[in-house]
Amino acid sequence: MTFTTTVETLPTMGRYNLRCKRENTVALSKSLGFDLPSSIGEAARSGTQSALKLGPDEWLLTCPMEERATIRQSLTDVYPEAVHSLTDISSREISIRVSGDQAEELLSTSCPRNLAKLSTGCGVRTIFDSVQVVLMREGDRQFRLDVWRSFAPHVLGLLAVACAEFESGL
Amino acid sequence: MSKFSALTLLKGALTGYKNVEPQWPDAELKSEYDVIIVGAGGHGLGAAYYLAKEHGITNVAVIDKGWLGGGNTGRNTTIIRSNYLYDESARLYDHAVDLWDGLSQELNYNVMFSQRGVMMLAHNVHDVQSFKRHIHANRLNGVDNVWLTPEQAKEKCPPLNISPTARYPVMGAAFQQRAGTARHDAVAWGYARAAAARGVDIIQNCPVLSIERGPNGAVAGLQTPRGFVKAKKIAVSAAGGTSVVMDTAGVRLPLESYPLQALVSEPVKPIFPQVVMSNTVHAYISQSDKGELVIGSGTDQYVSYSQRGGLPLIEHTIASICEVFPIFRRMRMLRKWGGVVDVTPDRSPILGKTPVQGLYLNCGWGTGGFKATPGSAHVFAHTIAKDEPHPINAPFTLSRFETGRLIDEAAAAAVAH
Amino acid sequence: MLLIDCPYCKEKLPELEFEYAGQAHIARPEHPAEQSDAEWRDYLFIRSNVRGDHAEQWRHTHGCGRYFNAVRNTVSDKFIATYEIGQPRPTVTKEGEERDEQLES
Amino acid sequence: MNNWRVDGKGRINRDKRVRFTFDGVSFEGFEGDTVASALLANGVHLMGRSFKYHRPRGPVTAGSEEPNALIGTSRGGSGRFEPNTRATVQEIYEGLTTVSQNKWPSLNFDVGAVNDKLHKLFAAGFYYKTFMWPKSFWDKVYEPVIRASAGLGVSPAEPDADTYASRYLHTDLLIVGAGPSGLAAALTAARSGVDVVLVDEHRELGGSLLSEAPTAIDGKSAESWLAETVAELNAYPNLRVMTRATAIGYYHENMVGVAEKLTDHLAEPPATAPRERMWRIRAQEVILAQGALERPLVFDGNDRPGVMMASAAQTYLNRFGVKVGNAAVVVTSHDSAWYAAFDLADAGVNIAAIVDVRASVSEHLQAEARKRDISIKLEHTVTTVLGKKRVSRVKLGKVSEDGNVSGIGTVSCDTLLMCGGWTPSLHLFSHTKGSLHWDAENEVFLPGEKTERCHIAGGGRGLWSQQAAFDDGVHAAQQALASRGQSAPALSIDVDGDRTGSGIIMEELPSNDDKFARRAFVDFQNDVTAKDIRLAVREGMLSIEHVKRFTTNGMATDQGKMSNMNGLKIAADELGRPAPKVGLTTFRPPYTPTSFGTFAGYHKDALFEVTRKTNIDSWAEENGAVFEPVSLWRRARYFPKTGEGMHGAVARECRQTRASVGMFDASTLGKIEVVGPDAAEFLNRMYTNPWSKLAPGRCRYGLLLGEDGFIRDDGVIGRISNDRFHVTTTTGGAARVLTMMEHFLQTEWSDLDVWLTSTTEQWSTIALNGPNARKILEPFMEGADLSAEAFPHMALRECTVGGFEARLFRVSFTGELGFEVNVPSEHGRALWEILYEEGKKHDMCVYGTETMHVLRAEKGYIIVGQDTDGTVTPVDAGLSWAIGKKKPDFVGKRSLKRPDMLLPTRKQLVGLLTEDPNVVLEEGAQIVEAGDTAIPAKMLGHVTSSYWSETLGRSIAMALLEGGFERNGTSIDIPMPEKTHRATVTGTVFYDPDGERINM
Ligand SMILES: Cc1cc2nc3c(=O)[nH]c(=O)nc-3n(C[C@H](O)[C@H](O)[C@H](O)COP(=O)(O)OP(=O)(O)OC[C@H]3O[C@@H](n4cnc5c(N)ncnc54)[C@H](O)[C@@H]3O)c2cc1C
Ligand SMILES: NC(=O)c1ccc[n+]([C@@H]2O[C@H](COP(=O)([O-])OP(=O)(O)OC[C@H]3O[C@@H](n4cnc5c(N)ncnc54)[C@H](O)[C@@H]3O)[C@@H](O)[C@H]2O)c1
Ligand SMILES: Cc1cc2nc3c(=O)[nH]c(=O)nc-3n(C[C@H](O)[C@H](O)[C@H](O)COP(=O)(O)O)c2cc1C
Ligand SMILES: [Zn+2]
Repeated sequence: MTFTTTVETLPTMGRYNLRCKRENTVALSKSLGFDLPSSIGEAARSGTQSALKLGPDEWLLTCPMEERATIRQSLTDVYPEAVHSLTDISSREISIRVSGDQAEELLSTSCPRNLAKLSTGCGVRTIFDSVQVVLMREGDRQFRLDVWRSFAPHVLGLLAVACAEFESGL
Repeated sequence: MSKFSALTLLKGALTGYKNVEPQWPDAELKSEYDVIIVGAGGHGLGAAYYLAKEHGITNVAVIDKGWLGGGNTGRNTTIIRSNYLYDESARLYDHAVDLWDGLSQELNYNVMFSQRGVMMLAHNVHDVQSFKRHIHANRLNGVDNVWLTPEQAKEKCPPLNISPTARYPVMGAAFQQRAGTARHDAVAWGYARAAAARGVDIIQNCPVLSIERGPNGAVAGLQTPRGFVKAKKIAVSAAGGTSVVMDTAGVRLPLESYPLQALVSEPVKPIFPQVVMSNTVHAYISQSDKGELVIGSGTDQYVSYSQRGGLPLIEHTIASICEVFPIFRRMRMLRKWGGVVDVTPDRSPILGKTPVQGLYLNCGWGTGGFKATPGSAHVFAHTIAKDEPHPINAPFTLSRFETGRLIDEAAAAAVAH
Repeated sequence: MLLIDCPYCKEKLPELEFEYAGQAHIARPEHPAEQSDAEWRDYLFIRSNVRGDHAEQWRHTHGCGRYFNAVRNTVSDKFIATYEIGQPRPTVTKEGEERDEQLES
Repeated sequence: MNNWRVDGKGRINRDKRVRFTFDGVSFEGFEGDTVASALLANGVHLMGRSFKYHRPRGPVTAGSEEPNALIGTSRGGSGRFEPNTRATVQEIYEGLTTVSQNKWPSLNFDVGAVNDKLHKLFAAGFYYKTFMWPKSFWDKVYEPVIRASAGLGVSPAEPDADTYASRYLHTDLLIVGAGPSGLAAALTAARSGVDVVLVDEHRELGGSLLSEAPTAIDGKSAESWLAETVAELNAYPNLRVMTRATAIGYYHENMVGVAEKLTDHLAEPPATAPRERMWRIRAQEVILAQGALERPLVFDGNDRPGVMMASAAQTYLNRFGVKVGNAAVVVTSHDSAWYAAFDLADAGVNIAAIVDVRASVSEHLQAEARKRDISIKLEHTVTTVLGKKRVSRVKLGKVSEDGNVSGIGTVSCDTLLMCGGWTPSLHLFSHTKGSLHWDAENEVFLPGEKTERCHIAGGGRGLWSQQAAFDDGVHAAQQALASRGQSAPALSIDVDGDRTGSGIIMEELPSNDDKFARRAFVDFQNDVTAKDIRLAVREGMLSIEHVKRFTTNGMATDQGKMSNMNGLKIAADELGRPAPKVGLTTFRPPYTPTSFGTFAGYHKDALFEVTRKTNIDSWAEENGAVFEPVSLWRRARYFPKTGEGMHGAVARECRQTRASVGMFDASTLGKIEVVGPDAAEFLNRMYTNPWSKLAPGRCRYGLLLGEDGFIRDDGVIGRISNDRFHVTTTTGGAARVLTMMEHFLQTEWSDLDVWLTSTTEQWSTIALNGPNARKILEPFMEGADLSAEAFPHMALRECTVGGFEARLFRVSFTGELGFEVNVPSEHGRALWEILYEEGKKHDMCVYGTETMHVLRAEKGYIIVGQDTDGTVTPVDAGLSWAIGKKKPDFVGKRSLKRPDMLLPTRKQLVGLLTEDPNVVLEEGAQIVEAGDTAIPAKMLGHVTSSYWSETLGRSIAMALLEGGFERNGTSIDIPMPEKTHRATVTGTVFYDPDGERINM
């Protein structure tokens, strides 16, 4: 099989870490305009915005950079009734997209999770080599990794070596 | 017991070894002893030997649940050094090095104590500061330990990678020449043979099930599958099983038992002489007299008695060794194994009396007690015989965890072994 | 490499995502100032270190981030149960202690 | 080519000739040959020398269990030499060079062989009993000699030129071994649709099918059945086949490590191909179909080149088309060697005799032998082997009922084939701590209780025929599927012409020669003889573990594959105990020796470990910074101008900062966003300081202890709003602090409404320090007032700087007027460059960590981890002021009341001024009472920080000193090897003690 899988770094996107207790998710969902997903690993989307549930009280909200203020405003408004933590982490991370026929296998060079179990549209926090990443399956053959900025070169370096390995055909 | 020498060896060879005798008899468990030592590792067997030799106490049994020397004594990477920071530790470990030197002759058993030197690599400014602190403290304590520049380190140990562009460049090293290694099994066997020759009973395959206390609270004896044995004094030296045994005497300990793994490569001709340790990249290495590279690192992350350990740590350890010694990437791992080490909160041993009359404790050596074997055994025997600690082990009390008087070598430097 | 069932993620996941965090069910004393030195030592340092079923904490660090409790056999390394922080230790029937590999018959 | 190849036999590619060298001599073989098969095809048997006695040795097996034929290999070029490679495994390729080992000057004439003459001296454990006198000889004479004579090959001398890889793989079923049982299991499972991975260490699937003379399977020749099966298997999308892939270890929860060799058989590997890959396979179910290993017989001279396992000879014949000799004697205690004899006889080898120690052997075998004119010697034994570098004759003896042996003369031969029965391969099963049970009838250990979800099939369960192996493989697959709640259709594979057999197990072949004079080897490589094992027992080594360690039996590179069972039998015999009571030593990973590179995988050089860099790091690199590693980060240490060393650069950076302004990349500082209504309460509980009253827009120094009362971390904490704090930590402490906070929050204080988010990498942090700091910032503040009144020391605000959203702190770690600007990370460098341009107007410098250290030390600010070490309390560090006096509790508070924490003699942090202002003390130097010169010394403490202070024109230092506060103003000594320095104890603030500059 010729190797056509690609690794690219994506432009900055808006990212918030959202935390709250379960009883407040309803209020927060209402102000966001869409339901926060309720199982870890699940994502919900509305237009250009999405929320991925990473932990029992934790979501990763993403949006275009310019929509950050809207999200922030709507959640600030609801804070008195539904306390929560909203923290901008847009710049904390860099997104890497891996796409192509062997995307899954390429990631399995350093990711101990069983990636076959990660369905399209879902995402989890996991580990890639020694680096914590948020890994989302964007499509059958497409993944996105959100990596803390200073760890990204290591992840990209490993992926580059792995690509060369795949290209060798062995 | 006949003496080992080149001559007896020759005689044996010529007579077809007709005269060989057991190095230690397979003793029957008696019903009562003056002292019972739980655990036939180097420390326990050594204590029995010194009890007999220095204190004339020979009605002694050393009881082990398995084969003697089969605990950590039989599975450690054999690094011996005494360049510890604190006075208390330096005194204890240096006492051991003094005894190591001459132990073969004393025991009439070649324990192959080899003062090939231990080199500890510094990879960042913090390491440099910390190692220099050790060096100066050691010098003022009369313990040899000197600073080497990267070039000096390379001169002593040619395969070392001192490239300044390495991920962890070598910024220098602390070097103790009197430090080195010894043949682990021979230490247990040598002490066993010498202790048995002085009348000590060595009982193998006999797990100590519980320590029993009399009405006055003092020890009365212990329970084994072979029955109850009375004892005036009981000394526990049961690394990897200390908490379990002591619990039966009602003494709860500040210990946690972790798997510690080690591995060897296939044997090759001598390639470097020293022991080289790098705490920052997490690995250490030496080459045994048989030629294999002996490699170890830190404990696995979770408590366990399984002597198993996982693959990730091994992978990391080997990657680390290959960073420091890139020429070894094409060497092969022959075998890996695990031990169970009892770790104290301050990474220093507990060596002395306990709240129970007649019960003595030697434990908590964690990842680094082989080096202490003769010294620790020697002062432990003193403590048992006199019912009071030797000045050298006096600071290593159990009560320090209550007062806060810790001997925190780890906090001071994060250096293992 | 162990596989650990995270009670929050409800999935068995590789050990590499987790960190061991010591014995479980050691509550921080309500009023530390009133503790004797010996009681405080017990809280700080004394551990059961059992050979057998051990209640311990783990954190799904590279996952949901939660600390949770587990009962694991320290001889076989097998997990017997994992449960959320705050829940009592479950009563589990012992799977039978593993044989001690150093024992010789 | 030569007369050792047999036409029409073997699976080598006769169309492709391959040249390689051995000890400098060029040889030819075929594609598909191993070094051993190719050398044997050239009539070469002598391939190595043993460890201790340097006895000449040839290959005894045809597989990875080979103890003798170990060679050095290389494909040429630097960094590609490898020692101790099994010639029986290494495939040949054009250009391969190989060398023999452990000999001098040559394999043929090896001086070390004198050891063999002295063998009586070198009995097991001899070195424990001698080399002790004179004591001084140990270091200089004995040990160097012992060392030099140990070891097998030589270590590589150059860094490895190749790369290595790794992969995780998850599957429903992993099958280890592709012999008949593994193949049958794979077929069964693959047809049922589950995910299957099938691995085998050989280059081809087939296992023993490749070696045995053809049977008919399902009506086809075994060869075509195998070809069809392999094709079928390769066609399943749900099945992955891996060859040259060895399962090396069976770890927790059905994780099996598989080391796959990728290029060591290729003449020209693709440029970017890794040499080997470590697969970490996590399987729901595992089938171990590893087969069985043939056991050698133990008799005098059983190690001579030309003495070989019968099955190995069969393999060389059937798989490689090589006959290992012209005239062979077969000695056996098992039927299987008879079949080997028949195969060889049919290929034209003269089988001089089959010597079987048993009294009766099936009529069928005897008839087959007679058909081939083979002389049958039942109840006979081989008593010795003659010939040094190659078998020339063997002495036979007749065994009488009482075990007495009477010699019947010698037989000439060039080959002696032996078979002592078969040992089921249970290595991987043993890694799982699965128990073994003793099958008394067949005298083998078989799998007992399991601890993992695994199934053993075929030879591993002591099954000896192809039919049984096929059936068992099907059965194992069905069981594996059943435990997943699935079923698999039955599959029947019918074997015609199957060979079954049985045998007995001998500890040593009977002989009348003195037991202690025989050279009957048990562990070939380590030169352990039966005598050594018997002696060890007599010396009191009653445990098999002691026997192993005393004799080194089983510790060679085959890890006892050849020797364990024979060692056990002999020890049991000597002990007078049954074998199961003696027990086996533990099998440990790896199954076969595995390169370090394979374990290390991608972790090499730059990828060995993460190197974290800030957004500004690239600027520093372009501007000539010298870096230092700090935890995972690399940080700019100083910025030398042309001709400057570190000290010059640091002195200048200090001068410029104090005189005007300096700029510093502080981005690596840890940052944690603490948010929620209970944020202040949470910080109250964590930190020593009080937080409730800190107003939004203000910040405060925070001190964090461990529960043991010792300092763990510190940093400035700013209150952004009522419910939101911006916490900073030390660079190295960031992860630790967040973990500690989460631990307390989640496990102790889950009642608090507060959440923590790491923001270390959200922000780039630029610190501006110096009297002109304000001037640098002001132009970019869009009118925001930075005056001391509007924005005093320890104030913070959210604003924009240079158009970037920012959090601006007025803080100082230098004692000068200071600001720290936090902007989103990706803008760090852009802002840095803007400010750098502005700085040019004000003689601004950029400085690194070294200058930062000096400047803070001049002010007596501590660095956690340098001035404290995990044994220092806030009081010790002179930070009592940071403890909220009214707080009922905080982490670590109780510990501060423990008796030892209250002693006045604790080590306390002080300043030191040397008598000679030009002496810069060494960090780590120890302190004693003035005038004390004793050794061992009474040490009072040590120097924690020490610098040349350009500002003060003299050296300064900080130290942890016993009773230090009380000693203020007194003298102490710092004894160094070359000279003792005297110093005066002072406070820790050396510069601007009133703190005026900070408020400018
Ligand atoms: C992989 C590894 C590497 C190491 N490397 C080094 C090193 O390089 N340098 C160094 O100095 N130290 C090292 N150590 C530590 C060192 O091995 C130990 O500290 C030391 O050997 C302890 O000796 P011991 O005699 O106290 O205990 P052990 O040798 O462990 O003996 C304790 C004995 O107690 C027995 N026992 C336990 N429970 C019972 C019971 N209930 N009844 C009867 N008997 C019982 C055990 O069977 C055992 O034989 C290492 C340890 C390991 C595991
Ligand atoms: N003639 C006899 O009396 C006799 C005796 C014993 C065995 N046998 C034959 O042995 C066969 C038994 O079949 P089987 O399938 O059980 O065994 P097998 O020996 O045919 O196959 C086992 C395969 O597993 C591989 N293997 C072993 N360990 C491995 C590891 N760790 N990693 C990767 N691969 C590994 C081996 O190299 C081999 O290819 C039968 O065909 C039987 O006839 C015959
Ligand atoms: C210093 C040292 C060197 C060793 N060298 C070898 C060796 O050359 N070959 C070998 O097979 N095992 C070697 N071992 C490992 C032992 O075989 C064994 O694994 C170890 O003692 C633990 O015992 P266990 O594996 O039986 O549990 C060595 C062990 C030590 C401590
Ligand atoms: Zn989880």
